[in-house]
Amino acid sequence: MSEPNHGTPSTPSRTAAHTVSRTVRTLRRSRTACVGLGLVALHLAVAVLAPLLTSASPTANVPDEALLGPSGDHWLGTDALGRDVLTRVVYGGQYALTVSFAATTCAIALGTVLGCATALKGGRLDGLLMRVLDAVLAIPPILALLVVVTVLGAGPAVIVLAVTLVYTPQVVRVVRAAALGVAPLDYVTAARARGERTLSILLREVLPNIVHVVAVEFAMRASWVVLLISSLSFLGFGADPPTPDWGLMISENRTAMVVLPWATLAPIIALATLVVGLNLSADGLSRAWSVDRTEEAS
Amino acid sequence: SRTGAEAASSVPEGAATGTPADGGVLRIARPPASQAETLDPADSLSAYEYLGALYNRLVRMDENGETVPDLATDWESDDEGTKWTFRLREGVDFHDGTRFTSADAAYTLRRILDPDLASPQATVLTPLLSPEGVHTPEPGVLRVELDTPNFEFPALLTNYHCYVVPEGSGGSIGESGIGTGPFRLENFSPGGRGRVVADEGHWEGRPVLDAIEMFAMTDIQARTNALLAGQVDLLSQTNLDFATARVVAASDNATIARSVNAQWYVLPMLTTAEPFTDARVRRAMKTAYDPVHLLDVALQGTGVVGEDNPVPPETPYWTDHSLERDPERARALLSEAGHEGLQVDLYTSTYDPVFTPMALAYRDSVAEAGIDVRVRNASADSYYTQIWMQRPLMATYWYTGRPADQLLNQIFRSGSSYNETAWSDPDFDDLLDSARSTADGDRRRRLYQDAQRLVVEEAGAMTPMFADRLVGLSREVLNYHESGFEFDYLNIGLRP
Amino acid sequence: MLLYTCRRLLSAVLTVVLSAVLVFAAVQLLPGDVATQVLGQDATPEAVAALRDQMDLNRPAAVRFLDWIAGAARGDFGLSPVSGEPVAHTLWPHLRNTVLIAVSTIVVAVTASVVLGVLAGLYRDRWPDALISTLTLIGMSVPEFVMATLLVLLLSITVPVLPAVVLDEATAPVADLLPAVVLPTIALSVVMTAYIVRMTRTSIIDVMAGEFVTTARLKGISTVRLVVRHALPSALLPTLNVIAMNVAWLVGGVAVVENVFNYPGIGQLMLESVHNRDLPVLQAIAVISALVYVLCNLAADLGAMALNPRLRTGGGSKR
Amino acid sequence: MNTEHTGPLVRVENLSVAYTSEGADVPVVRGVSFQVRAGRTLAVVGESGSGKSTVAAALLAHLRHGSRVTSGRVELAGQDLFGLDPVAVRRLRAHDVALVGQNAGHSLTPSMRVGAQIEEALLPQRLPRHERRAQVLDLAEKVDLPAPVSLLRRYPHQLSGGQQQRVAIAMALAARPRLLVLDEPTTALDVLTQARILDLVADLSSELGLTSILVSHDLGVVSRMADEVLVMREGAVVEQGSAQQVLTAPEHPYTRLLLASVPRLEDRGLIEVDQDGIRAVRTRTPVPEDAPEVVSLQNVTIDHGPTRAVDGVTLGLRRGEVLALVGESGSGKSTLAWSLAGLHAPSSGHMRLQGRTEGDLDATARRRPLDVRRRVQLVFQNADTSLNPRRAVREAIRRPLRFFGGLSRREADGRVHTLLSDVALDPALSGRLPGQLSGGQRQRVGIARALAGEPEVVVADEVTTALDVSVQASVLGLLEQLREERDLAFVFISHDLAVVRGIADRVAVLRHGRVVEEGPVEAVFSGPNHPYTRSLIDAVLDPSDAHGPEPARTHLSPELPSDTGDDPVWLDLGAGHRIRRRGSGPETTEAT
Ligand SMILES: Nc1ncnc2c1ncn2[C@@H]1O[C@H](COP(=O)(O)OP(=O)(O)OP(=O)(O)O)[C@@H](O)[C@H]1O
Ligand SMILES: Nc1ncnc2c1ncn2[C@@H]1O[C@H](COP(=O)(O)OP(=O)(O)OP(=O)(O)O)[C@@H](O)[C@H]1O
Ligand SMILES: [Mg+2]
Ligand SMILES: [Mg+2]
Repeated sequence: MSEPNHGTPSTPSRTAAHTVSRTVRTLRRSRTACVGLGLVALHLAVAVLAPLLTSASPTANVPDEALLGPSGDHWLGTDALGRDVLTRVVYGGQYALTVSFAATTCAIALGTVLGCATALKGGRLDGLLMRVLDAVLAIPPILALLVVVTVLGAGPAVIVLAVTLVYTPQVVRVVRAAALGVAPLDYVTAARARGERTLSILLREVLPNIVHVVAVEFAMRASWVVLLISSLSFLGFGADPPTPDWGLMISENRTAMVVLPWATLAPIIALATLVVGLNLSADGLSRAWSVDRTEEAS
Repeated sequence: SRTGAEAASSVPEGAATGTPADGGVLRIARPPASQAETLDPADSLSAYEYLGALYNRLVRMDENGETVPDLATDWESDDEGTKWTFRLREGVDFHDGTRFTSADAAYTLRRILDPDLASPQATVLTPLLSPEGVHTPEPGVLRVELDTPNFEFPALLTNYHCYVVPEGSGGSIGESGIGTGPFRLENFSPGGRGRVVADEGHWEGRPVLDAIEMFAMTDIQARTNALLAGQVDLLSQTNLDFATARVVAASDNATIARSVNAQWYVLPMLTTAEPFTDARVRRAMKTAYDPVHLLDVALQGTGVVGEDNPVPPETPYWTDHSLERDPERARALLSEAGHEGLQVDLYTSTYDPVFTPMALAYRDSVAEAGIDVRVRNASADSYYTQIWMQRPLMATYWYTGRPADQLLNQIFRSGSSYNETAWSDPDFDDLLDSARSTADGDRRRRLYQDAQRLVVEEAGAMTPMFADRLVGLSREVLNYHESGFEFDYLNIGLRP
Repeated sequence: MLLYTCRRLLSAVLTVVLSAVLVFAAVQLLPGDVATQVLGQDATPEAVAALRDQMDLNRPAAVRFLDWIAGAARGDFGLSPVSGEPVAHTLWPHLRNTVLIAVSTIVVAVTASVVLGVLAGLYRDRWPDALISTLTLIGMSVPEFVMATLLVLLLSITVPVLPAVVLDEATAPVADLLPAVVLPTIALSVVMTAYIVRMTRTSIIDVMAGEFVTTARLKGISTVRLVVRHALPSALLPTLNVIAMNVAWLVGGVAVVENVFNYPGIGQLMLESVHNRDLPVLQAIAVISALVYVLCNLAADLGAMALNPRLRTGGGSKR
Repeated sequence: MNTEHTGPLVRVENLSVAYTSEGADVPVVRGVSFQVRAGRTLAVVGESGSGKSTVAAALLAHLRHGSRVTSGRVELAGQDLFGLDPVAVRRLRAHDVALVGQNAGHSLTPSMRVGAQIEEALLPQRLPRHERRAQVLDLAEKVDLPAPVSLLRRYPHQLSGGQQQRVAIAMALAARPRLLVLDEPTTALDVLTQARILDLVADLSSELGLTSILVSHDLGVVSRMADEVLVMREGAVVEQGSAQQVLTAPEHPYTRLLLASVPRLEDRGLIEVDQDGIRAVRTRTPVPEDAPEVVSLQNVTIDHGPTRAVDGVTLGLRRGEVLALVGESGSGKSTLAWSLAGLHAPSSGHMRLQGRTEGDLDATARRRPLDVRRRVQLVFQNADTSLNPRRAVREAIRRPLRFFGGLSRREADGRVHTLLSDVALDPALSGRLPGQLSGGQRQRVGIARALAGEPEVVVADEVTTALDVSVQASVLGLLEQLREERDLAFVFISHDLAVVRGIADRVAVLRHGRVVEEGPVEAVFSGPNHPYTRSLIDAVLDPSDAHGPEPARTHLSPELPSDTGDDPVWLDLGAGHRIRRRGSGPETTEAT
């Protein structure tokens, strides 16, 4: 006896490719995701293409051109050292993006592995790990960051390390919760009844079903990392001058905000749009992937 | 478009003068030096802004660099320059009512010489004076017998560590602040706020103001905001960067007082640290950069070029000796020393807004000589404990207004506690010794100039520029006159 | 239920102790010797040795830790080597001041965000939702130091109605500090509200779409009653944790804002102590923050219990 | 409301509802029209997703978020419901129509006491407080809630499912509505509770003279309750008429198919339904007398922490035999199944796998030898969660092939195709994700995955509960066929006795973790029985039974024979049929 066929699409040859294309389709339909990913892509493009977009140097001091207002030569004017503000903002994305991408990737990777493992293993290991992570979480991040940065000295690598240290426990929590949601499901039970090893269960059954959580977490986390790193730069623990970093630019120029608004506003806007982009992407991704049954299951 | 040099003229030259209102309270925002700061003038952590209000010295330095009377009315030395006699002002009382006598002056001097106190001024005075050499023949006369002749001795007493404190007050002066100055202490907390009130019986007459309140603020932006918002009237020890100065000058509440050549900026190379142990490297670092570029970038022209000589131009002992800028020569020197393509870290901080621009301009300037400078930002709060005299290369500044002898002895003499480059050259020390003991003014000047030449050629300090200090103050403030560390506490006042 | 509370308390204490261990260990790694720090560059080696001795630095770390934690439990955090005073003397006033900002921020942010979140959830996909969502997105995207700087520019310098910085010391009476609390509170509230609003909105939407709310709605009761009695208790459950996390974040987030306003709170003390290597103060701050964090989570759990009778009455669930 | 209205109380005309997805309208309900006269009960039946709930909600002027009425009108006593302003809608819901939802566990607000929730429905009547309280108590008594005073002070989670549903009914009655809409009011309940709730609703309807609309997919329930029946399929009405006519002489082929697919207690085997809805009962091949035992359970006790879920169960399973485990919710059926599959170790007793090589089943899966693991396989109840949504069908089946059989990828892919055809699935589906399959297809994939290990014993835990009747019939047919072809032994768990009768060879009835009766399927269904088994059998509703307050019983059981055996615990009736004696266990009857 045959069953009603609910108008399912033609058999795709490659499921992975299909998943990707379906995701792309879903994302394309969501305006939020489009705007968000668009903004992030724009920032990426600008950062990568910076040398092509502007011929000026982001670090050269030109005393004759200090403190100029916006003009044809300098669209957003120059700062106190005669550097073109627009050029610095354009190059500023390089630092912000590389450091926060690296830091986020480390935190997410470590957090995902730990989170999944502890969720699946459970028992005493889980209890111990969660207790330690709780203790780490209880220490204010800014304090931990300051201590790490003072111990090891500021520098991109140290900042990546510090941010990883501070954010991994939070990622572990999120991933663990997601994995715990998946762990009792019947397909995981089936794998356990087959007697599969934990690692194999993790890679085959759990991880593919929480990638969306991880991806959303990544976008979300990245936006916080961008903000955190700018705060560090602002407090003087981040990029060294003359690195064109947004947080540093804001802190360098904020005193002169009244007479030179663009030198401060431009990096603020750049920073805010990147964070907005990341946030919207996170929103869009989570909406696109929140397994909306009405649409998925016929 | 307007260039930076033109823009410089948009900052006012000096503070407003006029007849102030009687009384009033002046509010000052100051950087908190440390939790450990004290009111003891001899201490290395003294709270500078309070000192001038609370104390007097025997002699002080006027705006032209001349030594003039304060608590001492006149002074003279014997022909060798070893026996000095100071006649003291009569009828002066300390804030606690006790009379000022030569015993207090002698106590002050002996205290500075006390090795346990480790006063920074001790390193200047100890070579020429021992406690036994201080005599009080009568209450109104102080006699000082120097171990070695020194015709500049009174000038050395103009230093802010030499404020006179009452006899026997050593244990309590750090909190009590009892002196003979125009203001009495009302309260003070280290690194926090404090208040001084007019001393009605001050020997020079009552000051114009009723009181001065001081507030400590770490962040320079916070200080500026407080001024712009009208919460304070004056930013002390705060040299505003040019852009901020324009903001302040443009505001309705506040303006800028410009104090010409008030400080010099230095990039000290620690001569005990690699690679600066090698004189050729130091020479290369000096010839490689163009001070004019630094002046333009960091100060927008509000200052003059320093030529690696910290003695301010046009002052009595100044020499115009300078090194030629020559990047090729610098490159050659470096390869000779085996440091081709030298890479160094240059530390700066937001402690002073000029540090970083200066460091960046230096970095630009020496690139041509193949020197790769990495500018490293350090925290402002611990800059002078973690970086200064610890790192091979950093940015710092000194206030002008010290006599050449004090300056050269304190900052360049072997073993001096403020010798920030740890430079040690016996020839230089000999030159200073002979200068001090030379009675003939012209000869003495030549000796000091020879010493400066050595500083320019050999020492570890790069002195690219002298800067005007841009002091932010309220438009209400009248008669703000500044010299060295202090301003004129007696006459400053508020608009009626 | 009682058992649960006890176990929860025990685990809270354990967490605090564990973070104290972590902090103590980390702080030992800080470079720069406190003794040299305090005595200055010119200190003689003997003096340094004497001070180290006086500060107990020569004893094994484990012993010092035990001593210290025992003291901390009694509220005695030792002496600050920098100011020479008991740590508690500096700590409590600063803590009090931060609590002042924190409490007002929490009150403002939580009220605002619950109201806005509910509105956005109810008017889902319509203009109030779009407006609120846009505003919160901006709130989330502008770092708090920028927010603080802009506020000063606007409300202290351009239109001088509020103080730009705090001139008072940590020990000033609360009444004197109150005007200075406003701007930091606004700056922090904006950021905090943004996060909570989004959570509340999502969870309101979830709950409002749920069966029991539909059932209640079909009873014909008023919207206010529907939201307050039926939807909110369940919708606030997931929000509680976000609020708790945010309160814990405040302790850190406040550092930057306090820096901008020169506000004499725990954040400023923290920055200062990091610079001065004032380790006892740092440790004390870390432990207090950990305590706050743990208490927040505890409060969230208790709140969840109040909102969710399933937790309160224990068991009874049918899987 | 206009009371002098004459004519049908409910009139739905050409109602169409659609929701917008990807900018396009997706119709959910298409041109539905019907009328209900006052005092009558209309049942709406149809498979899952056919739009029944949508229609039901429309009678309360309610639409799901995102959907809208595209045409037609809904009238209650002559009033157009979708033309009302919000205040009037509230009044309508407060006074005229009330809904009882499918799952009372989900439809009661978890944070409010149940008394307060009932009381809330009385608010619009603006009674003084004490009168309101009295009415609440009155209602609670009316719906037979035990110890109402204390019970009303409890929270929903502190009530059993049946009690929750009673509260929901009380809440609906509080408003004294003219129309009661019941959306699958008993689907989430077990048979015994279902019977009691249906009795209650029937009594109250006649007592209060209510008009009701009953949504259900269970034709047994419909035949028990309805005067008229409306059959829906894919949003449209396919047939409508009096209950008698639709249930006994259906006209539309779909209705016939639906009716024919319902398993009945009197079927002595599985049914096969052809395109026209003609049902044929397949004759069962009996298990050979000498079939060897494959699994034996000795005194198995399983605990979940402090709760004892299974208590001293002794059972045996022979090759090619289907052993059904029945019992109400929470009786320990799943727990036993999980232990067999090695997911939960028993706390005492022995479970052994017999056959060519013997193996202990006391250990958890990871401690069992690979061969033992392979020979016992589990099929899950919920097809939704039993397949990894991110892995294609091919991968799901290939994994056990490679894991147990050590096949290469190429060989495994070949086997996947054979297995798919074995479970009557098009091998072309192998590239699909589970989300792209229907529920029945997914369940077949789950079965194929269990077969991949070439098992001897398959543990099937409520594998058809979540499926529509027609799909259920086909899946059952598949299981039967596999049993015959492969000589498989099945542990078949179900609470639907009609299904059990069709597929099982032997039945074990569980209650509170103990076996109360065990025997060949014929013997158990013809009696005599343990009283608990009896009540389970009696509660089964049959769609072909006439409509009435008391369902007719065609096979009343004989009384238990008098005590003759010498076993103090078991009453042995021969041929493996044994019944636990009264008093030998906790025999408390549960209030629902
Ligand atoms: N937002 C939506 N609004 C309306 N209908 C929706 C929406 N999303 C999905 N649907 C679809 O509407 C159809 C009808 O749903 P409805 O709940 O009325 O069916 P049903 O017959 O009650 O099914 P069941 O027996 O499973 O309860 C389903 O196919 C459902 O998936
Ligand atoms: N993981 C668990 N932890 C604690 N108790 C459990 C657990 N699983 C089941 N139980 C309890 O064990 C008993 C038997 O549960 P089981 O799931 O085996 O019943 P069931 O007969 O399968 O019921 P249903 O028909 O509802 O599926 C119940 O009282 C249940 O509450
Ligand atoms: Mg339904
Ligand atoms: Mg079960």
